[in-house]
Amino acid sequence: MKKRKLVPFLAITLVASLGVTACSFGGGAKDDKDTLVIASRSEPKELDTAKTTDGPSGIVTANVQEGLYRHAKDGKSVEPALVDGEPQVSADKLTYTFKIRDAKWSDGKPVRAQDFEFAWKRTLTPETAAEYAMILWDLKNGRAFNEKKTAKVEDVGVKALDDKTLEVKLEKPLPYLKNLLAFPMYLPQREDIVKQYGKDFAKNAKANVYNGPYKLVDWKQKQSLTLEKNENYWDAATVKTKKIEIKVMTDASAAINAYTTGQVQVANVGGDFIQKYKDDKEAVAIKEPTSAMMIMNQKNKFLANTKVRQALQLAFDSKEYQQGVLQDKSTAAGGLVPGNVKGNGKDLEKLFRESAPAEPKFDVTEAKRLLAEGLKELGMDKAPELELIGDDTTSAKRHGEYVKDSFKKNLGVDVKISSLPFQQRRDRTTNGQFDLVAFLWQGDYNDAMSYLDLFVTGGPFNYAKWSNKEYDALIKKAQENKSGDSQERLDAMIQAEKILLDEAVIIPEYYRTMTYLVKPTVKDMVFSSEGFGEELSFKWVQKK
Amino acid sequence: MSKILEVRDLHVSFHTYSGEVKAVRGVSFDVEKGQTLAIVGESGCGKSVTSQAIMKLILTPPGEYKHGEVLYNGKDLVKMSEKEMEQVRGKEIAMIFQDPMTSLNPTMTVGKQIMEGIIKHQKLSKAEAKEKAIEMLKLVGIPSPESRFTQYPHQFSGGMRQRAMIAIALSCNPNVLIADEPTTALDVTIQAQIMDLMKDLQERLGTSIILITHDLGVVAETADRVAVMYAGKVVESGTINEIFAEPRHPYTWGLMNSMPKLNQDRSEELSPIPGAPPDLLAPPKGCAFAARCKYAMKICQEVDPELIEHSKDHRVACWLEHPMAEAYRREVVEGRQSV
Amino acid sequence: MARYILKRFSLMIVTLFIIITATFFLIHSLPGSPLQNAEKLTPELQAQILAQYGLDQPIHIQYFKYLGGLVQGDLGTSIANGQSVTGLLMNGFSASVFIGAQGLILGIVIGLILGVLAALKRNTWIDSFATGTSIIGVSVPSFVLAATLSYFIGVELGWLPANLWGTYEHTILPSIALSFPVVAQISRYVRTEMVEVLEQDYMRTAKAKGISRLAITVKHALRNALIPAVTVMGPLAAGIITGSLVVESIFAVPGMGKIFVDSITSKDYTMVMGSTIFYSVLIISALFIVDLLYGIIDPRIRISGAKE
Amino acid sequence: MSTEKTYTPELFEPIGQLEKRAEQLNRKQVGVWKDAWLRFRQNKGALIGVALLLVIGLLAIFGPLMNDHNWETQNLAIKNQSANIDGHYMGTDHFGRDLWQRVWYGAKISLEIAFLAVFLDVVIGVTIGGISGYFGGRIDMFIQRFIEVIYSIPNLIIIIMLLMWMEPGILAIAIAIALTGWVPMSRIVRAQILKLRSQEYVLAARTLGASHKRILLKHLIPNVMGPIIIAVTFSIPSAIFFEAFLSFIGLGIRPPEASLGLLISEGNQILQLFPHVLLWPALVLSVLMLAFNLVGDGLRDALDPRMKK
Repeated sequence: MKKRKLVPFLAITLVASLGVTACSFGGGAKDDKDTLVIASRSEPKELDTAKTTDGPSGIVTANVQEGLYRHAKDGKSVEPALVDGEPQVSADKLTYTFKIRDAKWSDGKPVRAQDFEFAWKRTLTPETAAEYAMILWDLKNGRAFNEKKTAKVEDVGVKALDDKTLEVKLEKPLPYLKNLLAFPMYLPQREDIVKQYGKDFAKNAKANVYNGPYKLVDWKQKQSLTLEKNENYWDAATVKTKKIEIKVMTDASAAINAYTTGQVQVANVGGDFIQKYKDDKEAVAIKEPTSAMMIMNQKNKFLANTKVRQALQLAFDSKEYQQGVLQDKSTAAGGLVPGNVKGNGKDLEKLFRESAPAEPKFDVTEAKRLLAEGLKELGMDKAPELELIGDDTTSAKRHGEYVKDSFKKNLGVDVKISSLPFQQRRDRTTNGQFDLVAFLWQGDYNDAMSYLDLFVTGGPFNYAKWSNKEYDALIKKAQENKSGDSQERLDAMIQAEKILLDEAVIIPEYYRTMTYLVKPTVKDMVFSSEGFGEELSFKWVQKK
Repeated sequence: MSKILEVRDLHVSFHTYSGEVKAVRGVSFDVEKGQTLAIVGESGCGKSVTSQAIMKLILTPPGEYKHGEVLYNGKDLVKMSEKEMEQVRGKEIAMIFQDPMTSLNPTMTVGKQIMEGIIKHQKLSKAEAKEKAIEMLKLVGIPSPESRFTQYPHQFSGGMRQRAMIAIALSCNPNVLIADEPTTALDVTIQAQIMDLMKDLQERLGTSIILITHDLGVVAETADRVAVMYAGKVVESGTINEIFAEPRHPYTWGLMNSMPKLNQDRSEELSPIPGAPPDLLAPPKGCAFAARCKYAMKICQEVDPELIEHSKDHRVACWLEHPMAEAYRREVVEGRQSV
Repeated sequence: MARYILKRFSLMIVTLFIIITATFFLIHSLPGSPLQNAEKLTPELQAQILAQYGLDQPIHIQYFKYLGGLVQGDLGTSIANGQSVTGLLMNGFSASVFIGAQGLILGIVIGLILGVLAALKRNTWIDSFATGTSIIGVSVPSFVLAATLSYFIGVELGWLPANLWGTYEHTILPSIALSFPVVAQISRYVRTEMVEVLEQDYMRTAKAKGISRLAITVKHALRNALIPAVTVMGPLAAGIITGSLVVESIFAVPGMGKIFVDSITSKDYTMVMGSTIFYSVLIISALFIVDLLYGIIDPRIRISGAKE
Repeated sequence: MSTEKTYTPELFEPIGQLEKRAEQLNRKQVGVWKDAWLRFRQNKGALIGVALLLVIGLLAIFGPLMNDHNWETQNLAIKNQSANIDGHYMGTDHFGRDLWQRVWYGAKISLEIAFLAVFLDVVIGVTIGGISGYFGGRIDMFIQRFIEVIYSIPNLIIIIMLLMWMEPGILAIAIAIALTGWVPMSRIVRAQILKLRSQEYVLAARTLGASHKRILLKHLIPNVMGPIIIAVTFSIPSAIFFEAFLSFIGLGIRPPEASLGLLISEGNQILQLFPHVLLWPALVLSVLMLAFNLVGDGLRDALDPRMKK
């Protein structure tokens, strides 16, 4: 006789499904003094420091690895890390010799100069396909090797003279070399480990070794990462907090809810929560080296007219946009280069904007006049509809909504918004299939040049397809800097930006600022505004 | 002979979207021990409701017991609680339903369905109950009962299912068996088998039977007494001989005429009763049959006739029985006989 | 029985094969490139990376290679982050399946109880309550419900974690949010069916045997009322998958939903294929299980494939 | 004869059979549709549903005429107002746009999408279900396998891909919803037709040499109308729901346009700060769904008495 029972069947299903997942609960995150829990907007994409490009990965790598220099406790400058004392610099400022301090990897082996040489050359090797390899192009023959041109791997300007001495040769003098050396692509890697894990290198916590203040002990995809204090770290005495947990939370309200209920102690404030929390006493604003703008496609006959572009530039109220739509601590922009980016002129610490202030401009009357003139020049009676393409994120959509309404209200120009998935938006931007495109640019290194060289004739990111001989000449002059006079270099850049703005190649919008919430119990959490996105450093952090 | 079941002035109504349907409007009858009472009538006359009302199987709501009592061995079932009724149902009074297709649970083996009542009322263990159930299957004439025991109703034929129903009903030796049109849904040959089986079992077990049917042929063969129902009322009741030999209500006449007789001429047609029963949402003021009655008088439309005792057992509810209609009645009876 | 299962199983494989083929060519025909940061890449580098994932080959070669890998149980690596697709799926799977299964079971149990009570106590306050619940359950969008639950119970009242993942408590609110539409559907179906079953002749038979009301309800009515309710379970299980997408995002559950949508919009081919196969297998198995359950509950349906 | 009443002799005059009147007394034979209407009219919930639908429908059409604002003009100076000031009956949203206007405009768009999607559902579903059920055999077999495949692909993937191809708008979203929504409709039609196909009047029509088309149109379709109507009333709320879902995950209607789903999605982002922006569209959406469900229930009870509660 067959027994047919429904209830036991369901019960077994339930028990089985519970059993499958029961092991996935590793116990709750207790709010203890030794563990700091932070919320991250997204999951690290790539922890192989040769290939990493995203902010969340940067946060992890900056805390589990260390290079010659690291971001200092003040969050602005860099300080020596694995470098022992000041490097020897050649007279032409093209050759540096670094001494490496005594330090160990998490498996106990010493950090050697060869680890640097291996890592940098690996990043430049074309087969590695490192997306950010161009950060290393300033090394002698770096670009030529990376682009499979003339140079061979042994020509690249990095060499371990012995275990403790690293010689670095440059293409041109770099006033900001130390900043550059704090970047993930300049971190050391162990050849034996990379070879051992091959394809799986850095794909999980076990598949790498660490030389930073912390080591990665667990990585649950799309869920969390656990860092533990690295006892082998050369400065381990400074490290106070034993464990850091990074929880991945893509939803803005999820992060805030987790913060307010105390499940995490540090969270990024996203979306509309910024209105509620920007002036909170637990809020920390971090200026990013990011400039937001709209680019006008000059292949469009209408937008090729300078007066039309000037009219559009004047019809966008970046102050109102910042206050009314963004509502965060970002700064309304009047120029291209963000306020926290260095000019690297005579005074190395002086910021670019301090030498070249650019106030946001908004003038509807003037804009209308310019538009009318421009239309007359073009022989048109009415402005055509313009297509604004942007990402399909909430903030990009809101940007579109605001622009559409502004141009309609202020100029009577119709705008069609196309919100596209990231890839599609990018393809259409690259192929010039747009009239207006919302564009965010984050510098690759802390110098105004990282922004200004975008718009040279034929530049890969010159989406405006704008071409100006004078501008090109100024940028070339600054880049080559033949005289070696850094002030002259800065002046050329200031002049170039002025041309860019006067010609209305871009409509400046804002310089981005991130806001974090940090519980008062968390002390000495360091936020650095350099590098890829905001970086958090846990080296000095303490929980009360 | 003693009465085992007495129904007294039973009123049952149903509340529907359209209003109150008075399905049973004052029914009274008795059942004697070991005897068979047949309740006859057209469909919708309230006979099924009456039978279910005895066992309190009417769902309330939408149903409602308005008035009256059902006395089983002197105890009023209408006043009993559900818990007390559970001890009556199946054990004291059992029931067989019209459609064996739908009256058996399709998702439970036949054996289990028989065992259920046995376990409940006879307090037997599962193994004993199974034995008893197989015995019951054997008793009702189902071949190879052991293998049939574990089968589902859809694996049974119609006649087999009705046998199984009877097995369920008789499994706890009830004193009264209500059979609600037990053969209607079956083939003619099977009908006879089932009726024979019931008669046979009645003799062996001494059960009283209430047989609900519209088939006077079946009644003639099995019943001791007959109650004819129309529109929620008993219009005539009496012993089988009285009803068949001397029917007194025009409706009973109608029923008789619509039944083929052995001695009937082939040329003679069956004469069905014209028209349809009244709407019980709003029963007529007078006699419910008046509109269809060939012999209706003015009063029939005005006043509802009461049940009049014609002889000791024979009662009729018709104005023709009234002394003032004496002359007309005679005329009618003569007319009928001359036809 | 074994033959039936075998037949169903081979049909499932064929279905799956068609789905894989269709999805593969569809996703590859979408405009755009799967590279994440192509903006800053030179054309040489782009070609290099594409070659690494074999995306430079003709589409039919890619297709056969993919099938080849699939046969060996290899779903490839995600183009977005180079992780193994199987690993990523298994990671998201446990969380999604947990809240999904818990939500489904919770929904079915509560839905059953509500539906049965409503049918038994027709036209009483219990019935009104159950009907009200089910109407609200189908009328209020799950995302509104999820956001409200997270905010009020999680943040304002602080009874349960507002979101995140880690302990068992974290699974409760997402499961409740997911269970709501299930409660609504099941209770509706069960109530309607129960009402109908209660009016069936065999219920009267059972009652006439003198069996108690509870036993009648449990032994006779419930099983029969469940048959139609089982049919909606397939679609309900599929619906939970859709629902989980929003719920997972609101409660920051590290599940499958987000992976899935992201992979399609970012054209992460291998990830799309992986999650499509995964979801399809889930749905197909759900339908299969429903069919089996059907046979278990209703003996009239012989599992020989002759059902119609 | 205890209660001897007095009756006058004329009461006992025979009047004979009143057969004709007896026929008249019979309840009137009511047509299927009329009967359904009668039953529907008795259903309080369904009537409330109809009333709610009327109210929302009228507001979606005439609501925008009831104040001096429009759905798209921004005014950042008065953003996120929850109070009814200056004719902003429902307050304003994060761009200072009038919520009253946006909610009714959004309701209109949502309804348009839903009706369009369900229309497509019916066209595709009835055609395929009809062909499948009517011809049976190999064709049926093939179509059913096809449906099985469609049913087993997560519908999201089809929809997302479609929306990446087409410009997202009312038509694209309606097509996306209908693309997977027709399956239940076709099943209903097929099941009904299979049932009816074997019935005698179809057989009769066939013997009389009626063409396939004629049989389908004249005999079968009218008979499956009931189940289709019921399915439609349940498909509309689920289409509204699905549109809302798509908009919520950012794949539906694009701002600054509005649909109920989009408004809810926008409101959800500022739920903790300005709950009214979520409240109003969520309320309208819920009431709309409620109304359709109530009407659907009522219609089902009315047209399909078997399902009657």
